[in-house]
Amino acid sequence: MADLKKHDTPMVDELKKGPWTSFADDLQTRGDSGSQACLDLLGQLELSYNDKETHWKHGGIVGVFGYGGGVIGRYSDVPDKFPSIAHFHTIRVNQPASKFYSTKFLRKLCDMWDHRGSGVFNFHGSTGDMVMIGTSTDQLEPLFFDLTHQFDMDLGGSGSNLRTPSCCVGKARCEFSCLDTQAICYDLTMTYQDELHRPAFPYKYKFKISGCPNDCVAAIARSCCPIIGTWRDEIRIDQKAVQAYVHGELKPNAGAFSDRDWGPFDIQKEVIDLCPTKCMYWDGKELKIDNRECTRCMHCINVMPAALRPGLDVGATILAGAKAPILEGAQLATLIIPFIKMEYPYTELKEYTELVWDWWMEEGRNRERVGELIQRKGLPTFLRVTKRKPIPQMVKEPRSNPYVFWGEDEVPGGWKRDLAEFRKKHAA
Amino acid sequence: MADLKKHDTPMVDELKKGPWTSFADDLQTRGDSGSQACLDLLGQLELSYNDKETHWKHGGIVGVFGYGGGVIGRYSDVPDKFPSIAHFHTIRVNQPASKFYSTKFLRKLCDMWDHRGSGVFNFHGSTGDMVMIGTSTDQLEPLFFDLTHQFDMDLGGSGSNLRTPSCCVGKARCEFSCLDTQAICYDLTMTYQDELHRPAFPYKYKFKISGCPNDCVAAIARSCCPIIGTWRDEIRIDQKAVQAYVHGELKPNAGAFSDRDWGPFDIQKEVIDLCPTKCMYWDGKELKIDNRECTRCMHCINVMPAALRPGLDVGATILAGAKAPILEGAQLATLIIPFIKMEYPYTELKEYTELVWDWWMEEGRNRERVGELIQRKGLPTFLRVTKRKPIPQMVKEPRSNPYVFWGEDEVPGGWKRDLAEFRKKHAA
Amino acid sequence: MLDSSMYKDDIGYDVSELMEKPYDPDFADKNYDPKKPMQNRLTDLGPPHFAQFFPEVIKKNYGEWKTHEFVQPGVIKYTSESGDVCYVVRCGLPRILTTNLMREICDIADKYSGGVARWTTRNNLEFHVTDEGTLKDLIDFLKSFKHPGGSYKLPIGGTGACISNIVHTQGWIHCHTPATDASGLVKSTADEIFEYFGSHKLPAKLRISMACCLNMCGAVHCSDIAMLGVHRKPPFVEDDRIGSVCEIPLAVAACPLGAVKPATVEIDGKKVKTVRVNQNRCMFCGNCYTMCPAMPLADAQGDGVAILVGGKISNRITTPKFSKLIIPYIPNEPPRWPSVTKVVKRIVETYAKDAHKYERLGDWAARIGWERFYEKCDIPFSEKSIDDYRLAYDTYHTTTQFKWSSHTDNL
Amino acid sequence: MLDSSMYKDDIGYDVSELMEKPYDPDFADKNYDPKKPMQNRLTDLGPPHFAQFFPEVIKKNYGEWKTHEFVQPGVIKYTSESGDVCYVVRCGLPRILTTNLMREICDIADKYSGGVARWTTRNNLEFHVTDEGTLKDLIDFLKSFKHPGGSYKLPIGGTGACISNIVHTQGWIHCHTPATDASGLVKSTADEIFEYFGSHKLPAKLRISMACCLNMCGAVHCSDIAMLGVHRKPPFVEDDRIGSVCEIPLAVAACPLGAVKPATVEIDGKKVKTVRVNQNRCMFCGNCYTMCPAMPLADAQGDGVAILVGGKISNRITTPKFSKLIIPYIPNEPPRWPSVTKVVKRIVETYAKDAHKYERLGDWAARIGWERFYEKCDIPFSEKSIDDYRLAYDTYHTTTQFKWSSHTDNL
Ligand code: SRM
Ligand code: SRM
Ligand code: SRM
Ligand code: SRM
Ligand code: SF4
Ligand code: SF4
Ligand code: SF4
Ligand code: SF4
Ligand code: SF4
Ligand code: SF4
Ligand code: SF4
Ligand code: SF4
Repeated sequence: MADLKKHDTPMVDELKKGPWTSFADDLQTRGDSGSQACLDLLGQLELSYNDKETHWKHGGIVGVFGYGGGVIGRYSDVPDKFPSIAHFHTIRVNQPASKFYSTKFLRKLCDMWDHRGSGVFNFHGSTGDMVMIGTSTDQLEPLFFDLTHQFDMDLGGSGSNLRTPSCCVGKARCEFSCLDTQAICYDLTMTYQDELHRPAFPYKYKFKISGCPNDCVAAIARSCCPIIGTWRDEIRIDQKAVQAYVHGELKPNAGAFSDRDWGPFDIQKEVIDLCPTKCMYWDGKELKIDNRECTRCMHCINVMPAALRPGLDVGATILAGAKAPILEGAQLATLIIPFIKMEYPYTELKEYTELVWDWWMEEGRNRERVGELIQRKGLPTFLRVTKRKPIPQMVKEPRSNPYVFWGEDEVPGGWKRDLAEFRKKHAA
Repeated sequence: MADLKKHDTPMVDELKKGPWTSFADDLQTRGDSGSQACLDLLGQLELSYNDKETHWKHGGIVGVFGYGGGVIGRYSDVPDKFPSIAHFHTIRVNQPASKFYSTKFLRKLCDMWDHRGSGVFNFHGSTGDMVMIGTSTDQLEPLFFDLTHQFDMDLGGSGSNLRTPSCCVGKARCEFSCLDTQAICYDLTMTYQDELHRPAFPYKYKFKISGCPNDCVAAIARSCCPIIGTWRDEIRIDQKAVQAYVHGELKPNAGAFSDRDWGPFDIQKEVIDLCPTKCMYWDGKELKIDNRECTRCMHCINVMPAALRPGLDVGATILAGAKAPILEGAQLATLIIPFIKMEYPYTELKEYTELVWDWWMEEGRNRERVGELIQRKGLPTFLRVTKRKPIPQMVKEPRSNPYVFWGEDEVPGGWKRDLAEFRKKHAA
Repeated sequence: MLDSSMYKDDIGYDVSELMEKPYDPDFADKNYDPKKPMQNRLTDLGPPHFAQFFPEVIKKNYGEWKTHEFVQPGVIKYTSESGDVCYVVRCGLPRILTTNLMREICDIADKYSGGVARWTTRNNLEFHVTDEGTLKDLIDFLKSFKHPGGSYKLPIGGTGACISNIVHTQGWIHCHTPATDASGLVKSTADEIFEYFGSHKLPAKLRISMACCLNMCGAVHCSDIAMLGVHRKPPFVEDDRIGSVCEIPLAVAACPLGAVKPATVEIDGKKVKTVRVNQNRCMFCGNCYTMCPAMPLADAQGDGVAILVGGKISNRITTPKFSKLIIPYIPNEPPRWPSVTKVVKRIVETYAKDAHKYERLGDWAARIGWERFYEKCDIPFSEKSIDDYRLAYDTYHTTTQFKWSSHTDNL
Repeated sequence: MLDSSMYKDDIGYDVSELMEKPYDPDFADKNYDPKKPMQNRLTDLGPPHFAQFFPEVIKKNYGEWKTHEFVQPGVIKYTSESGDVCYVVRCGLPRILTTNLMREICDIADKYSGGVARWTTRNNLEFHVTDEGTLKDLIDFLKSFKHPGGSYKLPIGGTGACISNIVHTQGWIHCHTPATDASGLVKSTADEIFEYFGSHKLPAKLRISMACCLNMCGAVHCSDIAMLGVHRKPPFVEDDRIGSVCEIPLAVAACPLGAVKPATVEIDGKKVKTVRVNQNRCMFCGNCYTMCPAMPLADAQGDGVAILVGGKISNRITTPKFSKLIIPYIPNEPPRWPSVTKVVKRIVETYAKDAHKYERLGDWAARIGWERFYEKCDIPFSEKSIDDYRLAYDTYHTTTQFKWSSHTDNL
């Protein structure tokens, strides 16, 4: 403790001010209480604030035996100034689905991480892992040994493999959930441990599971296979509760607008008129929904959660291919399976998934995401390889260009033609 | 007459039935009254109905001296069977703007066409020309001589040149027109006779002029330079006439819905609620428009033409680059100049046009339309070469990808960098 | 309001004197000498000035029109600030017409409309009259003005919430690249939906267009309903001819998908330059044939008609839209194309029944959802309607919002 | 309702016994032998089963929740069919946190929420309590729970019509490709809009995200407001190093625009394989650097922050949307990035004032029109906001419908 080396960090110190919880203050406190790594991290950050450039080297390849992912190598490019963070690798630890933790678990994790690393977490990484930032190469194997033996935990994904699946809180707490999101997340993670740990894909692949179209885990924007809850039957209506909203006894949207005077709740204006399909009717007494026209956008349910609930014949909509911009530009996921029952062991989903993987491993280029491959080969091809019947739900609108590919087998007579016969009829 | 050769045309004869005006019956009548070409044309059409293939050869290059367009070569591929249409070239004659004709003119034209060709018109071609189909190569020069000397007429465009401009009926008859559409059409046609007759462009170029955003000449879909009337000030409102609509004294949309019972006119539902910007207000007595929010879509004016009229500070919106699908897919035109005053001699428009042409002739590939070049080079480049300031009106929405090009001059320090200095700060 | 004085020196500013002279069939033969083509040559005259053909009432009220009203389908009454009135009678006309019919039109115009006839941008014919008596007489006359086969020569209609004239292209009557006929298919379709031409009973204007190949000479790409001739067989290559009739590099460059490659073959022991088509990459656009006559695509079994719907041009309420391909192929069935006309009629009728007032076909389909459009119109959905060209991704459905329909009922 | 019996044999199904044992720092050193890595090795265990960490009330009412209500900003009350009630207190948390703060969190959870803590998908922390007394005590405690510098350690909020936690990435604190810092920029922004975190006064949820380079590790591409680190200088090439640290073909293939080409140079008389960058084609995506450490892009003068707005994820009312780039570049101004935070705040406030209830930022901008958005938010329009990448055409304005705005006022 006596030999802690503090750095002068006037700029970083500015970030201790202001009301929002300060990571700088937290790092400082931890540093002051004995972590040289935290102090060096603040020092290097200050240097970056001066130079306006990162001081981390391009990540080297490190890992644990037998795994192809879960660890990201990281080295300081000013190790002499900040020796305790000269190595500063990331460990991605697969979080329990929906991220509930017992304090027993967390405390034990802190003990381990103070012992084997910097004591700095990134809780959680964008993919969903418990991320621990800052350890050295020699600690990796012992750390993995600790994780598995002392925690029954495992690494998450990195590299060209399945990435750590994640999900919304679902039925654990949310009345909207049409899926056992955690159960699906857990099952997929367990089923595909090999794919998660041993890179065999052209690039990363991500599952995310949301219990309803509110999509609280942002699956539609960030996963190769968004699994999003929906229902096939009718929105359940409690007409009495509807009246309670109309008469101001219940607060619209559960009180989500409480700090501003938006005037009294107006069911016509706030629900009926905003329904994107205009399939709701209100005669002052009874709320009616033409469920066949409903696109299950959740708006009415969100506004009146005590009165409206998703139907009971629940399942998932499966989409494909969301991703960040690199290379071809960002993609939102495309609707592939409008409805699928999601019951253990999720056989239909897995069969579909494996068809996708087989094709992608066959056709995908190095570092080509599934979404990009679908764009390159065309959605019709993707549907063929995954054995899905093309239906209009898959498109915003039919194509506007007339550039249709026909197969030789689809056209009577095929593509062999008799030039002489043609010219007999048509002089050149 | 005696030696007219009639063909057996049972299929074509089917097309004489039914209520819609029959081109087949017309051709037949003309044939019967002495035109072998009409009879042969019917005969060859019958053959096509049998073969389900065209019997016209790929057009050869024919024309009149000194012109590079206006005539399309056409030959039958069964000339032995139908000798009178063995040559059957098309003449495109530049129509008078908005297509009013005196019968004197038309009769004289018929006389000439019966003398020098088949007597068959295509009135009008899709671009707007008076099209005469069916004459032989030896008739081309005399026909052109006749046209110029006996009619003061000229050929229209074909090939890689300016095509015959065309326009809507505009102020001649339409109260909505914000432009002298015919005057603009005439002036552009006269100014650019050389460009119209002597191919110097990479491909075709089309002007079309509509007096208002109803766009009755389909400029926005079919022309490289749509010129569409609009206004900058306020929609003129006659409140009394509004009342007359509300009280059923005037028929909505001038009676365009007269054959169906749509119920009494409901200004709220039919106008206010359908206004795309929701910038109209109706309190039962007075109609108000927030003109700054109006996008001049014409809906309210169309519905109540006796009450509402475009403003008085009129001009044109100029767009660019509409075209049919070949090659890159169809394009609607892109908004380039939101507003331009259109007064003789239309200098600003012509300056803009010539900048476009210069760039296109410089950069365009063979058979690349202006619209395609804009796509290939990017709209920002097009704006630079045409000296237009980029404004948000040009886009539906700002780009969503982050792939921005910066010029070296835009970035402090440029692109020269000192590797040694960099590595001094950052160990590799 | 219209000042044309600056064009006074244009040769076409006033052609009235010329028009008084009858056509002289011998004039050119006498005055044109092929050996001296520049002698007496007039060029770059441009068209005659439009204003001289205007009816009097239009000359007088140019730019002064105040409002209009549909007196009945096909008849528009324009009122000027000056109080003047002008009635327009609009008639259907096939674009292909002969000097016979043209002369009859002139007779009518001379008798009823002051010797002036006008064509609209959709190839309808318009007569302008200024008094109600003449109007009535003209209408009565037109109602009985028929072809020998019984069709109306000049059916009245094409205004308001109707189906106006079907714009179309050349087809087998004149072009070299068509995949179907234009005039015959259009006549057949127009017969089928005839009741909508002369009435105001649709929810909005409905524009039908027709083009006989992917060049789409017209606004087929932005029509409420479009019929489009399509090829489905790759071009074949006439090795023995291509060298003499085409520039091989141009043929190669013509293919947007790079499916055409230069090649060399042996004919009668001689090496000949030609091209080869990668048939699996071909999308039958026909652009190679446009550039090269020795690469024909037309084929009785391959060719036919695709149906597109939902396009529009006007900026009214919604913005202009492309037509969408909903049926990739229907075989050619001359002379009456019953499969095409049947489905067109079904779409029109479904739309007529279901859409809101002022709602164009494409806006209706977007509102109810395309799954519902297919269901209601009873059209099978085809994989071919899913885009896989350049901007394809923008048409994919990237939401969980969709409707249950016949397509999902048996999942 | 939740049946997990099929996972009983999974090793992580019940880790309670293990958790009773304290962490043994010597365990691995004693049991792991680097020479025999497979000895005693456990692999592919996966994560522990989630259900074991659930609070009791959640175990009991899993799938039985009936409705919820925001008791106050940051506090949600869930009611079950069984009548059970569960209060959730949500707190802001920086993603970067140390074992210090984590242990404090454990203390709080032990004291108030039955020893369970939960993280949300936006990195907020949640405590679950079942009685109102504890709820009140917990809230009171959190309000005074502060860092030495005065910031709230766990500010309450993030529910309802608010700005929730700003999701972000690593930045200069840990990544090798960032063009800006993450934690510092996010802290600065969160301070600036702090009042919106703990209140329900916006027209709808407003999600702010941050990513430090174009890799966009997060949902920056679909956020109401996004801050994005951008480079603006092409990579330079370390000829003397590239051969040993990169696979040259991979570096070449990495460039989406083909701007990287193989090359050979002479160094000390030896021919060395390397690459050259066509700087005019480079769009600074950094993908070459991802593949090749010898091509760094980072540069103090070149790098900075772009602002994107109008994206969303949920399918509520409108469909998910991409964020749009409205400001292409703001220089890096550590430690407080005042230019960035100022404009973010201005956008938030303009939106707050102008949008309809339930209307997300992107829907608001689309409704009023982007010309009006720029005008109202007082943001200059940049040519750089006009797309010129792959699907650019689909963003061009192909209509005459537009609004007059400050941009057209002086035409
Ligand atoms: C740690 C994390 C950011 C964070 O602060 O949370 C992260 C960090 C990195 N990401 Fe990421 N990504 C992280 C989630 C994401 C996400 C979000 C998600 O998964 O929901 C995305 C966007 C979604 C997607 O997959 O498209 C994402 C898109 C990328 C990309 C672009 C991929 C693409 O196809 O466009 C790259 C580039 C690459 O793979 O080479 C990338 C690459 C990287 C690398 C490995 C840097 C590199 O160039 O190789 C970063 C390592 C930083 C480090 O020091 O550890 N990271 N990355 C996230 C993983 C933590 C976790 O496991 O929970
Ligand atoms: C006659 C006409 C169709 C008609 O029945 O009315 C016509 C006929 C031909 N068009 Fe067209 N086009 C005609 C208006 C159009 C239009 C409509 C317009 O101008 O408003 C278009 C779509 C708008 C556009 O310009 O994009 C049009 C788009 C094409 C194209 C595709 C161009 C493209 O960039 O995608 C071609 C192909 C080509 O140029 O090689 C084409 C080519 C042709 C050729 C020359 C055939 C060829 O492959 O070379 C046709 C000659 C037929 C013949 O026998 O005369 N025609 N063509 C129209 C001209 C008459 C006139 O002058 O009034
Ligand atoms: C005569 C003509 C102009 C010309 O120069 O020839 C014309 C004339 C009128 N148009 Fe048009 N339009 C004419 C082609 C068009 C076209 C172009 C086309 O169809 O190829 C369009 C764009 C169609 C599209 O969007 O696909 C067109 C879209 C309109 C609209 C917008 C309709 C809509 O609901 O979107 C109006 C407004 C209305 O109908 O209330 C309009 C309104 C009018 C008015 C009422 C304007 C006026 O006050 O004179 C005229 C009578 C309309 C009627 O007959 O219902 N005109 N109008 C054209 C007649 C074509 C025909 O014979 O059928
Ligand atoms: C706890 C959490 C799920 C989890 O597994 O962790 C969650 C929980 C709830 N969400 Fe969510 N959402 C959560 C992330 C999201 C996300 C993802 C994100 O922000 O990255 C979204 C998509 C955001 C987007 O569209 O950009 C999301 C979009 C919604 C919506 C749709 C809001 C909208 O207007 O579009 C609702 C409905 C509502 O708010 O009425 C919703 C509703 C809810 C409800 C009311 C559901 C329920 O009955 O339990 C929960 C409380 C909402 C609240 O706090 O206002 N949740 N919710 C996440 C909390 C994140 C946080 O800490 O701030
Ligand atoms: S996605 Fe739906 S089910 Fe999941 S937490 Fe959000 S609102 Fe609840
Ligand atoms: S869920 Fe959405 S679409 Fe369905 S009824 Fe409710 S608001 Fe309408
Ligand atoms: S475009 Fe406008 S001005 Fe021209 S005819 Fe049509 S409605 Fe009248
Ligand atoms: S022209 Fe269109 S946008 Fe303008 S007020 Fe009328 S309906 Fe509204
Ligand atoms: S559409 Fe095609 S086939 Fe028809 S006229 Fe035009 S070029 Fe000829
Ligand atoms: S038809 Fe079109 S796609 Fe096919 S070879 Fe010819 S140019 Fe290429
Ligand atoms: S966004 Fe870029 S810089 Fe930031 S963590 Fe991801 S890869 Fe690293
Ligand atoms: S930064 Fe991107 S565009 Fe530039 S050279 Fe590297 S890979 Fe190519």
